[in-house]
Amino acid sequence: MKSIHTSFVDAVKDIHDGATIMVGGFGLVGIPENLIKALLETGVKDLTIISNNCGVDDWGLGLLLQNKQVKKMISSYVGENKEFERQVLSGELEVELVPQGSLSEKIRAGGAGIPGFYTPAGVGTPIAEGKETKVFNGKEYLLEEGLVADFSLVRAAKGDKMGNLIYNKTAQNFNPMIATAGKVTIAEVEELYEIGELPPDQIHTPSVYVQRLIVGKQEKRIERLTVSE
Amino acid sequence: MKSIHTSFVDAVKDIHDGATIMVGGFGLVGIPENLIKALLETGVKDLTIISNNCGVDDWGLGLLLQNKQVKKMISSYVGENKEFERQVLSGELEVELVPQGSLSEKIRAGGAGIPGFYTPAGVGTPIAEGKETKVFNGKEYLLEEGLVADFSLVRAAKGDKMGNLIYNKTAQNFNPMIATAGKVTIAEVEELYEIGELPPDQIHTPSVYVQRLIVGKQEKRIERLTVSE
Amino acid sequence: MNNRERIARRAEKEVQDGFFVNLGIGMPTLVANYISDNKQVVLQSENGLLGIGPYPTKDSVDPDLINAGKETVTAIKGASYFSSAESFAMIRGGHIDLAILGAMEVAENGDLANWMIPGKMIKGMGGAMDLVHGAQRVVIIMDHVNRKGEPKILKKCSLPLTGKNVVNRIITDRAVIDVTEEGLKLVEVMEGFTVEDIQNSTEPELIIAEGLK
Amino acid sequence: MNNRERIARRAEKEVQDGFFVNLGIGMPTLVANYISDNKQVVLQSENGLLGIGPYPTKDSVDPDLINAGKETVTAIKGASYFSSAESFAMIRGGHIDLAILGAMEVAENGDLANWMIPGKMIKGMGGAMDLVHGAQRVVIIMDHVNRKGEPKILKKCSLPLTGKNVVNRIITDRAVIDVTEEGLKLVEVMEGFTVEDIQNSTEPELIIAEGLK
Repeated sequence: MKSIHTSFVDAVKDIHDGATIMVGGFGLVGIPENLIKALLETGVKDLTIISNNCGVDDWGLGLLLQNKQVKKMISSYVGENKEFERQVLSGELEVELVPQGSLSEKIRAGGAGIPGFYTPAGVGTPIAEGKETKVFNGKEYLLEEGLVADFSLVRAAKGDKMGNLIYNKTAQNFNPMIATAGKVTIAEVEELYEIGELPPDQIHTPSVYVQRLIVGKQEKRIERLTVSE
Repeated sequence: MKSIHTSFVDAVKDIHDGATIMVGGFGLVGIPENLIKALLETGVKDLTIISNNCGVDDWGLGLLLQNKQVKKMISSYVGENKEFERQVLSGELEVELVPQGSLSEKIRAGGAGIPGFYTPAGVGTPIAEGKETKVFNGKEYLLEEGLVADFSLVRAAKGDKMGNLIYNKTAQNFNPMIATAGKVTIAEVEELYEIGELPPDQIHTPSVYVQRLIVGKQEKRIERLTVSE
Repeated sequence: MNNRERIARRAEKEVQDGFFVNLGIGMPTLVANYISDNKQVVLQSENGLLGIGPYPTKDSVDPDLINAGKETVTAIKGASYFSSAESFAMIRGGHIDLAILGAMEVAENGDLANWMIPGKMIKGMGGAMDLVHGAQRVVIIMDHVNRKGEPKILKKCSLPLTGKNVVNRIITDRAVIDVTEEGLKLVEVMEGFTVEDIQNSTEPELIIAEGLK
Repeated sequence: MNNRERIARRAEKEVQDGFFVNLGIGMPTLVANYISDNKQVVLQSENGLLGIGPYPTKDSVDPDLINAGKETVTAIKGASYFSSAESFAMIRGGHIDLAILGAMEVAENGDLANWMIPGKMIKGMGGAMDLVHGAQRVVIIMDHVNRKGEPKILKKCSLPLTGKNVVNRIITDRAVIDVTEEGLKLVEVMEGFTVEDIQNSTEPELIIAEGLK
């Protein structure tokens, strides 16, 4: 029922200059590695990217930064990336920082048709500037608006040909909400299954949210290898 | 780590007169059958009950209605129950009808610390009376507030001793949100597992939301048996 | 072929290959029986199921598996189960291509009344108020007139609304009528009726589509 | 025992049996090393894990399993994984008993600054702004003074805030101080320091708890 691609470039080639895209992942975990690399190949420019982080200098979304394909990042934490810092300080790159809980809820809201919701996060901080506030039960809350995107890129451990997705461990992170908030959602899956092979009670992302599927082998680079003796 | 009960009456005995409780289920599917019956035994009165439906005359929440233990129902659909109709018309029972999508989101919001959100459902209808509205991108939305409860009663197919829950098929329905929105959440499970026996990627309700557990055998009455030839 | 069957068969044509569809309780549920095998269609049930299958055989009834009308059903291969909040996120977020719903009254501006008759017992709106705003397209199926023979398609609804300006198309036993910015447009007339019959049983003035005599 | 270890060991006493706890990145993460085996404690990681376990052995590293500090971790028995939205629903909804976080500055009214130094590159607030409002109790652990020896506990924060009026308790290498409605209350003095030492290295006037000389 869904378009199943074999070329990553084909899967992303209609992502146009100036598009707003959302990309799943937390740090380097759960990022759609090959879809990101395909954007390097298409060379699409002036992207607005909504993603919790921006990769590292030589991996993940950091690759698109290096290649100067990004106009604006909407993220909660971008501290792992020197090129990011350089571009922001030079004015080449715009950045909008959003508290992580607000960011994840804004994306969920966008996908769920909720144009705005109230949250305590950011009240009395620079984040509140220019935002409406409202008092509920004597406490002040900020109005945060839903976020949507032209394209959403997610990664899942398992997908079926109908578009149902299952994530692995903390590689789930932002992927489920991002899958709901793109006009077109493209899922890079580690393993593709026939329809009916995934248990219906265990689906994290129901098929309705996914328009394109492609199987990708992941490097899964580790940002901070920490081991016990 | 959680209190694991063997007596349903013990599990609900601190639910006090005038308490607000949420009860999972859609129709008779996924209702915590034995916890409801235990409330008949404790005889608690003047309950405000938040639940999508109100059972049928002789099963589910209908039992509490028959026994005149309910002061107010907050539901989306209550059309299966003659005693309900009688009590509303006689003024004994108060009812607040909420669109089903707003109800499920209000409960999620309550559990998620979101005091209010905007939805298109109900704009221009009697539901909008007395509610704030706001225009986003030229379209009007209603402000709906989060709902919380003193106690939440849910039913799950599987639970572990830590409080993690897994639901079966459409018996999931309102249960996951309701589990998050009670100050005390009491889960009636069909099967109780040791800690570590449930797969961490498949948990529908993480343990943090559940305070009490009890194993209950379900009748699972069928409201509308419909079969193909 | 009775009226309900005629309406359901016509409504089936609204369902396109690849669509995700929500069918309301009652007559809309019947539409499922007529969906062509040539179309891949996924039916959503607002109680938390994407991929409703046929009614179960007597031996395969599962009391934990029902549709929004509380009937026992099955699930197709590739189905998924989820919470009510997720289900309405799916609906409200515009991910359902088509909702086919019943109605008591429809107004010429697309207002819909289908949940409440003042003075009668209120049963509740269920998911209807969410569906009419969320689905990409809302098609109403109903009898053209009420039991007294009076129009159900009105200049203005007399009953409390389910939603304002939400209906895209009305399919009745007599006609197919689109809600357009210019007003109601008669686009099909069922066999046995004339354009005049339709106008006479419809309160607002109809725009007659080209090609309909 | 160095300062970090001393602070982490003292912070461990904040963790009660049965608590669900979120430990911030950096020094707060160290607290996990000292949690008594007599306490059943579940650690939440805002990237979608309830039940953080110890760091993995070299052979059991799973690149899909990290904590919010992006370190490879393991999961305990009874853990669960979920989305970031669910994770912050848990946090914002008040389901986490305790958050232990680091700080640059804390003010006497409980204001916290721990994410941004104007003029320096902004790295982002991550989940801190959500945690300070969501957790039932917010405990700050930090050095009592900055590298120049100046107080970090101030009448008013000079840096942009993470949250207003959100801190319950401050644990430093020198003292334990509670934020109360009457002002900052000194409740413990670490070995090697006097009440006077603490007041001298703290900008606001401290209320001295009974029993502290």
